Amino acid sequence: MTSAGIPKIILEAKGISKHYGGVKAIDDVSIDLREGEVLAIVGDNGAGKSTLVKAITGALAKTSGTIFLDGKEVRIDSPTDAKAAGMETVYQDLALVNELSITKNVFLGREIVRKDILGRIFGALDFKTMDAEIRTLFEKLDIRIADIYRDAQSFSGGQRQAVALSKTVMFGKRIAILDEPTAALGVRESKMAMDLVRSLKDHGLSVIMITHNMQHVLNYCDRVAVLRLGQLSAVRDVKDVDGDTLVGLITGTIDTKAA
Amino acid sequence: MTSAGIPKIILEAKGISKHYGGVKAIDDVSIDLREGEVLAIVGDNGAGKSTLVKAITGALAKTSGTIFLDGKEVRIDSPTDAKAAGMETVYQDLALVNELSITKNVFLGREIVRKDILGRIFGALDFKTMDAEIRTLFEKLDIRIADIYRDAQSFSGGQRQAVALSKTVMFGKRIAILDEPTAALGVRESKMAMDLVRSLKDHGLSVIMITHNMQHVLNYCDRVAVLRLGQLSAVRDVKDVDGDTLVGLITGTIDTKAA
Amino acid sequence: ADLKIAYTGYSTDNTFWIGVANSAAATAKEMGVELIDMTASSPDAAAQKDAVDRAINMGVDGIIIGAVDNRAFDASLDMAAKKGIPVVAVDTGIEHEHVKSLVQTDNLAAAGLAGDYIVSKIDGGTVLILGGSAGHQTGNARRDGVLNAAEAAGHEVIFQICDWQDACAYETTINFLQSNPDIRAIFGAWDPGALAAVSAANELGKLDDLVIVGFDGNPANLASIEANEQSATIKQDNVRMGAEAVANVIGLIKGEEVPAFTPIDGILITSDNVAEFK
Amino acid sequence: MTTTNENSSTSITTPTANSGNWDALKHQFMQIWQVLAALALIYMVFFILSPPFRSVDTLLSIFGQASILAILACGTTVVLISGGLDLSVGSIFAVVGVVVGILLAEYNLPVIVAVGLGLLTGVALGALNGILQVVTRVPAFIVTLGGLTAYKGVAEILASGRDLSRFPDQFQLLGSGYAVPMFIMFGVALLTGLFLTKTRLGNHAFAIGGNEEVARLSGVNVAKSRIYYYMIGGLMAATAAILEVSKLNFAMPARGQSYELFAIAAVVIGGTSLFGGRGGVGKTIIGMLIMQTIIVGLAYMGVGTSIQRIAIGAIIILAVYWDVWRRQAR
Amino acid sequence: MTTTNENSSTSITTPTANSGNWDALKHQFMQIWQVLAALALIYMVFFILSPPFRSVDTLLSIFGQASILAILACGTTVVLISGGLDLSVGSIFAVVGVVVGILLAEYNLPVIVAVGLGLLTGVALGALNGILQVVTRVPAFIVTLGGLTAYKGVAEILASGRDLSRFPDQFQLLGSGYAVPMFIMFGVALLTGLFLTKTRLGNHAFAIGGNEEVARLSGVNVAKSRIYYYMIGGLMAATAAILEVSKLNFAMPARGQSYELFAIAAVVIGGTSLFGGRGGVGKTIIGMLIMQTIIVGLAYMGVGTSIQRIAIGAIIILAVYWDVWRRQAR
Ligand SMILES: Nc1ncnc2c1ncn2[C@@H]1O[C@H](COP(=O)(O)OP(=O)(O)OP(=O)(O)O)[C@@H](O)[C@H]1O
Ligand SMILES: Nc1ncnc2c1ncn2[C@@H]1O[C@H](COP(=O)(O)OP(=O)(O)OP(=O)(O)O)[C@@H](O)[C@H]1O
Ligand SMILES: [Mg+2]
Ligand SMILES: [Mg+2]
Repeated sequence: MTSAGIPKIILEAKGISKHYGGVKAIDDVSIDLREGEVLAIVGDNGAGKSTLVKAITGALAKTSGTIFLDGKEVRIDSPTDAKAAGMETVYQDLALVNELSITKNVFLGREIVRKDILGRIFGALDFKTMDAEIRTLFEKLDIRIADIYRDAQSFSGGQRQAVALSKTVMFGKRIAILDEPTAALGVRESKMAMDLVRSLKDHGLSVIMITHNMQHVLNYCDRVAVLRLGQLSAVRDVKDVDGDTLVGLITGTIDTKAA
Repeated sequence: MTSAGIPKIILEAKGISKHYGGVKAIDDVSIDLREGEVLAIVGDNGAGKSTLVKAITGALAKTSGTIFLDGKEVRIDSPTDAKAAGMETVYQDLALVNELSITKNVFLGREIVRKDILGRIFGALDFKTMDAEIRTLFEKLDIRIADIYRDAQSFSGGQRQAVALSKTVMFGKRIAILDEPTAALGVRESKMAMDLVRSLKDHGLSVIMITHNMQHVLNYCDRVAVLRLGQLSAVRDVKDVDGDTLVGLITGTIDTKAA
Repeated sequence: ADLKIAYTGYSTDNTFWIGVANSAAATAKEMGVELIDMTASSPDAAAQKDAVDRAINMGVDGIIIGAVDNRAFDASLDMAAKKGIPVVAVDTGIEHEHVKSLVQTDNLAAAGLAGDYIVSKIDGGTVLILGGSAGHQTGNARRDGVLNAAEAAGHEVIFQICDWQDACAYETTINFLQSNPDIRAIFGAWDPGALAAVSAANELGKLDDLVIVGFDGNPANLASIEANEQSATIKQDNVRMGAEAVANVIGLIKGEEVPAFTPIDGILITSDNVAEFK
Repeated sequence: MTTTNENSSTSITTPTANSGNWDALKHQFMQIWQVLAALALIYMVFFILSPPFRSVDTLLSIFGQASILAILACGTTVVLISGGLDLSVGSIFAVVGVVVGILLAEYNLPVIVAVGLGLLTGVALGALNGILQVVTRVPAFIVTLGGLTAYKGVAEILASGRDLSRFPDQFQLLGSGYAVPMFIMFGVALLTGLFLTKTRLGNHAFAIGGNEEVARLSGVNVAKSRIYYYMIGGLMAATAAILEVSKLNFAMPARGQSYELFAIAAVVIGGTSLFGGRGGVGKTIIGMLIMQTIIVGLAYMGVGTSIQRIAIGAIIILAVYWDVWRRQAR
Repeated sequence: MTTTNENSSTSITTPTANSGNWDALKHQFMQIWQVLAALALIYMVFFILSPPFRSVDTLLSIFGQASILAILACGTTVVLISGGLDLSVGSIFAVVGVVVGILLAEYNLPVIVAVGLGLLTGVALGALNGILQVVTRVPAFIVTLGGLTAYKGVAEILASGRDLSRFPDQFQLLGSGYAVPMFIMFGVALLTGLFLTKTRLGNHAFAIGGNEEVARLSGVNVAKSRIYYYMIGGLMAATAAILEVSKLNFAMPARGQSYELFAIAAVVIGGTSLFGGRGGVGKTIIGMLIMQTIIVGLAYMGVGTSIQRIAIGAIIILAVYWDVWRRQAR
C-alpha cells in the first residue's frame, strides 16, 4: 500500500536548521514525505522533532532551509502559509484553547462568516453552518461528542485529541502533521487516536507523525525517520526494521548515516 | 522476589472517594501496598488514577476514606503529612519548579538549614551540605547531571524526571508514589527512568506507579490494580496476566470484580 | 430641623476646606437647620457635580457649592432653578443666573498680596512657584497673582506643576535650589507644598536666605511662621466664609434680600501677626 | 463516575448556545441573574434605609453617573478578555478630553468634527499601546504603565495655559442629564456584546486570551487582533471622556485619574477573568451599577467619602470572593 | 546539537553559584553591570549637558531622593518574585505616615515607640492583604486594589482635622540629609538580598512564584509564606513612609499616591519578572536610581514636569524592551 510504482514526493524539506544562539536544535535536516504515506519521526527527548515540525510549518522562524511542495519551492513563514499550502498540524500540547467550545476550537482561525452583509462587513459568524459541518465530520470519523457547545476543558484527554485530529481532516487538504498524538493517552484512547490517524490516509492525506511509541511506528507507519542530537541519523522503510533496530537507531548504538 | 512468605501490608487505603459536586472522580476505592513490591495502577484517561493518588497523599481533600500505615490508622491531610509518614510522591506534570536550580528543587520544602544561629533564627540555608548530598545521591543512582546549580528548565525531559525520581530515594523513607513517570519520555529516557524505579526497591522502598505502558507493567511491576470510571475493577498479580488481559480489564471487555 | 441644606466643598483632605465645612456646620446648627456635607475626600469635579445633582434629587432646600471647578454646573443649576432650590457659591464664583450669592476671597487678589510681599522682601533673583495640577483654576489664579507681581518687579519666574503633591514640592525645591543659585523666593500654591519647601530648604541649609510663602493658613504653617522658617502665608478667612455662606443660603430660602457678592479678605500672615491667628 | 455537566461553572459568561437568538438571550440572562439580584438587594437596602433615596430621579441619576465609567469599562472588558491589560485608559481619557476641549473652545470646530477627532485620538493612542506591545514584546502592564505616565504628560502640555470650557450648547447635550449617557451606555454595551459573541474578531479575543500560542498556531493573526482590542479600549475611553467633558462643560488634564482601576474593578466584579479567555460585557455594566449604587446610597445616608472608599474597597474584594466561592462550591 | 549553556539568560538575577560568597558576589556583579552601565551612561549625559549637575551634592541628592521609593520597591520585589502583587503599598504608606504623625504630634510618644508602632501598622496591613488572599482565594490584583481604596479612606479618617507636623528633632534626623536614607536603603537592600538568596523563606518565594502548585505539593506552606511576603512588603512601605514623614516634617493622607506604580516600574526596570519566580533586589535599586537620575537631570535642565512624565513613561517601556531584546538575542 505504501508506494504503488514510483512514489510521488508531495513535501520536501531541504537543509532545515534552527539555531538558538549557539544551540543547534536542528541542524541541516532534509526529509521528504511521499503521497499517501504515514511517515514516523522518532528520536530521544530533545532530539529536535518538535522543532523540525515547527520549522517546516512556519510556527518557528527557521535559521535556514527550503520547503518544496510537489517539487515547487514554497515560502512558509507562518502557520497561515502552511494552512494555505494544505498542511494541517496538531502541535504537542498546543491543540485546543480550553476556554472555547468544540465548534469554536475546530474552526479557530478559519471561522465561517455569514453570507450576508453582517458577515462581509463585521465578520459575523455563521454558527449554524459550522455546527452542522462539525456534526457531519464527527459522524464521518465516528467521534462521539454530542455537546459541541461545551468548553474544551471539560472533555477528556482522548476526546480532546480526537477533536484536534478531526481538524486535520476538516482542513488538511493534503498533509497532516501530528506531534505525539498519543502522549498521555490511555490504552483505549491511544487506539482510538491511531485509528483516526490511519483513517486520515483514507481521506486522502499524507501524514507525518512524531511518536515515542515503537509499537505505533511498526503498526501504523510506512516509513520512519530517526533524529539524533538535532541531525537526521536514519530513514527506513518500516517493513525493513523491527523494534530493537529502531531503539538502536534512536539511542545511537546502531550507527548509520541517513539512507 | 515479590512476596516471601506472607507479604506484609505496608499501606492500606480503605474506601477512598473524591467527589466534585455530582462528579464522582473516584468512588469507594480500596487498595493495599505490600512491603517491597511495585504496584501498578492502570486505567483509561480520566479513570481517576491521579485523583486516587492525590487523595491518598493529602494533595487533595478526600470526600471519604481512611489510610492505614502498618495497620495503624493515620491522618493524612496534606502533602506534609504524607512526607512525615514516609511517603514521597512524584506528581504528574508537577515535579519541578522550572525557575529553581536542581539542588533547590530536590530539597524544596525540606531544605537543610545551617547549624549555627543564622540557620536557627533566620533559616539560613546550608547549600554546601545540600550540594554534597545531591552529588552523593546522583552518584549512587548513576544520574549524570554535573551542573546542579542550573535552573531545572534547562534540562531535558529525561533528566528532569530522573531528578524528580531521585527525590523519592532521598526522602521517601518507605513508600514512593509515581504518577506516569515515563509519559512524554523517549525510548532511552523511559528505560533510564524505569531502571531507576526498579532500583527504588533495592533502596528499600515500596512503590505505587501509575502508567499507561503495559510493557512497563509486565516488565517492572509485581501487582497491578485497574481503575475504571472511578472504581477499582480488578487487582491482579502481574505473573497471572498478559498484555491482552490487561487491555481487556482496562477497557472493560473483560468484566471482573476486584480480586 | 425643618430646613435642610446641602454643602459640597472642595475636598475633605484639605485643612482650609475642613475649616469652611466646620464653620458652616456650626452656623447651621446655631440657626437650627440641618446641613448635609457631601464633600468628596479629594478634589474631583465629576464627583462634585454628581453630589450636587444628588442634593437636588433629595429635595434639599438650599445648596452651598465650593466648586472644584466652576464650569461644571450649568445643567445642574438649571434643574435647581426649576425646582426652586437656591444656590450659594463659596470661594469660587459660578457664572449662572441662578447663583444669587457668592462668598469669596479672590484667589488672584490674595495671591497678589503674596506676590507683593515677596517682591518687597527680595531684590533681584528668581521666584520658584510650586503649582497645583495643570489647568486648575484655583492653582492658576494663585500662580498668576504671584507671577504678575514678580514679573512686574523684573524677577525671573519658574513655574513647576506638582499636582498638589507634597513630595514633589520637596524634590522640586531641592533640585531647583541646587541647580539654580538665583532662586530667592518660593511660593507654594498650597500650604503643605510650602511646608515641604521649608523642609527642603532647611535640608540644604538655605532656609535663611529664602523667602517662602504659602497659601491657606494651615495651623502647621502658622507654627512654621512663628518659628521663623516659613516667611508668610495667605489666610483666607474660612470661618467667615462658611458662616456667611450658610447665612446667605438661609436668607435666599426665606426669600430675603442677600448681597450678590460677599467679599472675604485674604489676610497676609507673617511673623508679625501670626499670633492673632493661632 | 457519573457523567459530568460541570460546564456551567466555566462558561458563565461565554454564551455557548448559538442556535437561536432567544436561546442565547435567555442563557445570558440566566448567567446574569445572580449579579442582578445582588444589585437589586443593595438597591433595596438603601431604599429602606433612606427616604430621599426612594425617587425615580435618584434611580436615574445612578444610571447617569455610572454610565461614563461603564462605557470605559466595556473597552476594558474586551482588552481583559483578550489577555491584555490597559492601565493607560485614564490618561487616554485625559488626552481626549483636552483635545476635544481645544478643538471646541479654541478652534471652534463643529461639534461633530471635534467629537470625531476626539474619538480618533483615543483609537490612535490605543493603537499605539497595542503596537508597542506587539512590536517590542514588552508586557502589557509595562507598556500601559508607561502610557499612563506619558499620556498624562501629553495632556498637561496640550492644556497648559488654555482655558478649555463653555462649549457649544449642542455639545453639552451629549453628556447632560441621564438619558443620553444612559442610552449611549446601553448602546455601547450591546454593540460590544454582539462584537464579542457574534463576530470573528470578538471570538478571537477569547481564543487569544485563553491560549495565545494555540491561537497563533491556528492561524489567528494575534498581533493584529491585539492591536484592534486596544483600539477598542481607546475608543471607549475616548467616548467616556467626551461625555464627561460635555457633562462638566470644561476639560482638564487631571481628569481620568485612577479611572483604569475603577474600570478593572467593575469588570472583575462582573465576573470577567483578569487572566483572559473568559468574560462578558453585560455583567461589567451591572458591576459598575453596583459600585455607583453604593456610593450614592452611602452619600444619601450622609456617610462621608472616606468611609465610602472603605466600603468600595470591601465591595470589590467581596464581589470577587463571592464569584470565587460560587465556582468552588459546585 | 551542541550542549547548551543557556542558563545564563534565565538565572540573571538568581545567583546560582552557592559555593563561595565571593563567587556569588562576582556573579551578582556580572549580572548587574549592564544595568549599572546604563545608569552611568544616563548620568554622564546629564553631566555633560548641565553644568550645575556636576556637583557631588547633586549626586548625593539623587541617592537621597531615590532612597525612599527604592526601599518601598525592595518590598515590592519580594512580593513580585513570589508571584504576588501589591497595589495597596501607596495607601499603606499613607496610613503609616498619618499614624506615626498622630503618635508623635498628638500623643507625644517617644520616637522609637512611634516608629515601632508605625512599622507594625505597615506589617499588619500587609498581613491583612496576605490573609485575605489566602483565605478568600481572591486574586492579588483585586485584594490589593480593594486595599488601595480602603486604606486611603482609613488614612483620611485618621488624619481628618488634625495638624500633624513639627516632630521631635530626633525623629527629623531619620529622613533628613542624604546619608541616613541612603544608609537605610543600602541596609534594606542588603538584608532583602540575603533574605532572598540565603534563607529558606526567601528561596520559597522563588518556588511559589515559579510554580505554586509544585511548591505546595513539595510541602511548602504556601499560604503562610505568602502572608510573610506581604508583611515584608508592608514593612518596607512603612519604612519608606516614616522616612518621608521625617523628611517633610509633616504628615498628610494624600501621600503615597501612585507610589505602587513607581515601585513596580523600578522593579521591572531592574529585571524582576512581573509573573513571579525570577528576580533580585540589586537591580531594583539601580532601576530606581535610573528613574531618579532622569527626573533630577531633566529638572536641572529646566524641563517641566509634564515632559519629565513623558520621559519616564518612555524609559519604563525602553528599559523592559531592552531586557526582552537582550534575552531574545542570545
Ligand atoms: N527557545 C529555545 N531556546 C533554546 N533552546 C531551545 C528552545 N526551544 C527548544 N530548544 C532546544 O532544542 C532542542 C530540541 O527540542 P525539541 O522540543 O524539538 O525536542 P523534541 O525532539 O520534540 O523532544 P520531546 O520528545 O521531548 O518532545 C532541545 O535541546 C531544547 O532544549
Ligand atoms: N477539579 C475537578 N472538578 C471536576 N472534575 C474533576 C476535577 N479534577 C478531575 N476531575 C475529573 O475526575 C476524573 C478523574 O481524573 P484523573 O485526573 O484522576 O484521571 P486519570 O486517571 O489520572 O487520567 P490520565 O490518565 O489522563 O492522567 C476525570 O473525569 C476528571 O474530569
Ligand atoms: Mg517534542
Ligand atoms: Mg493522571
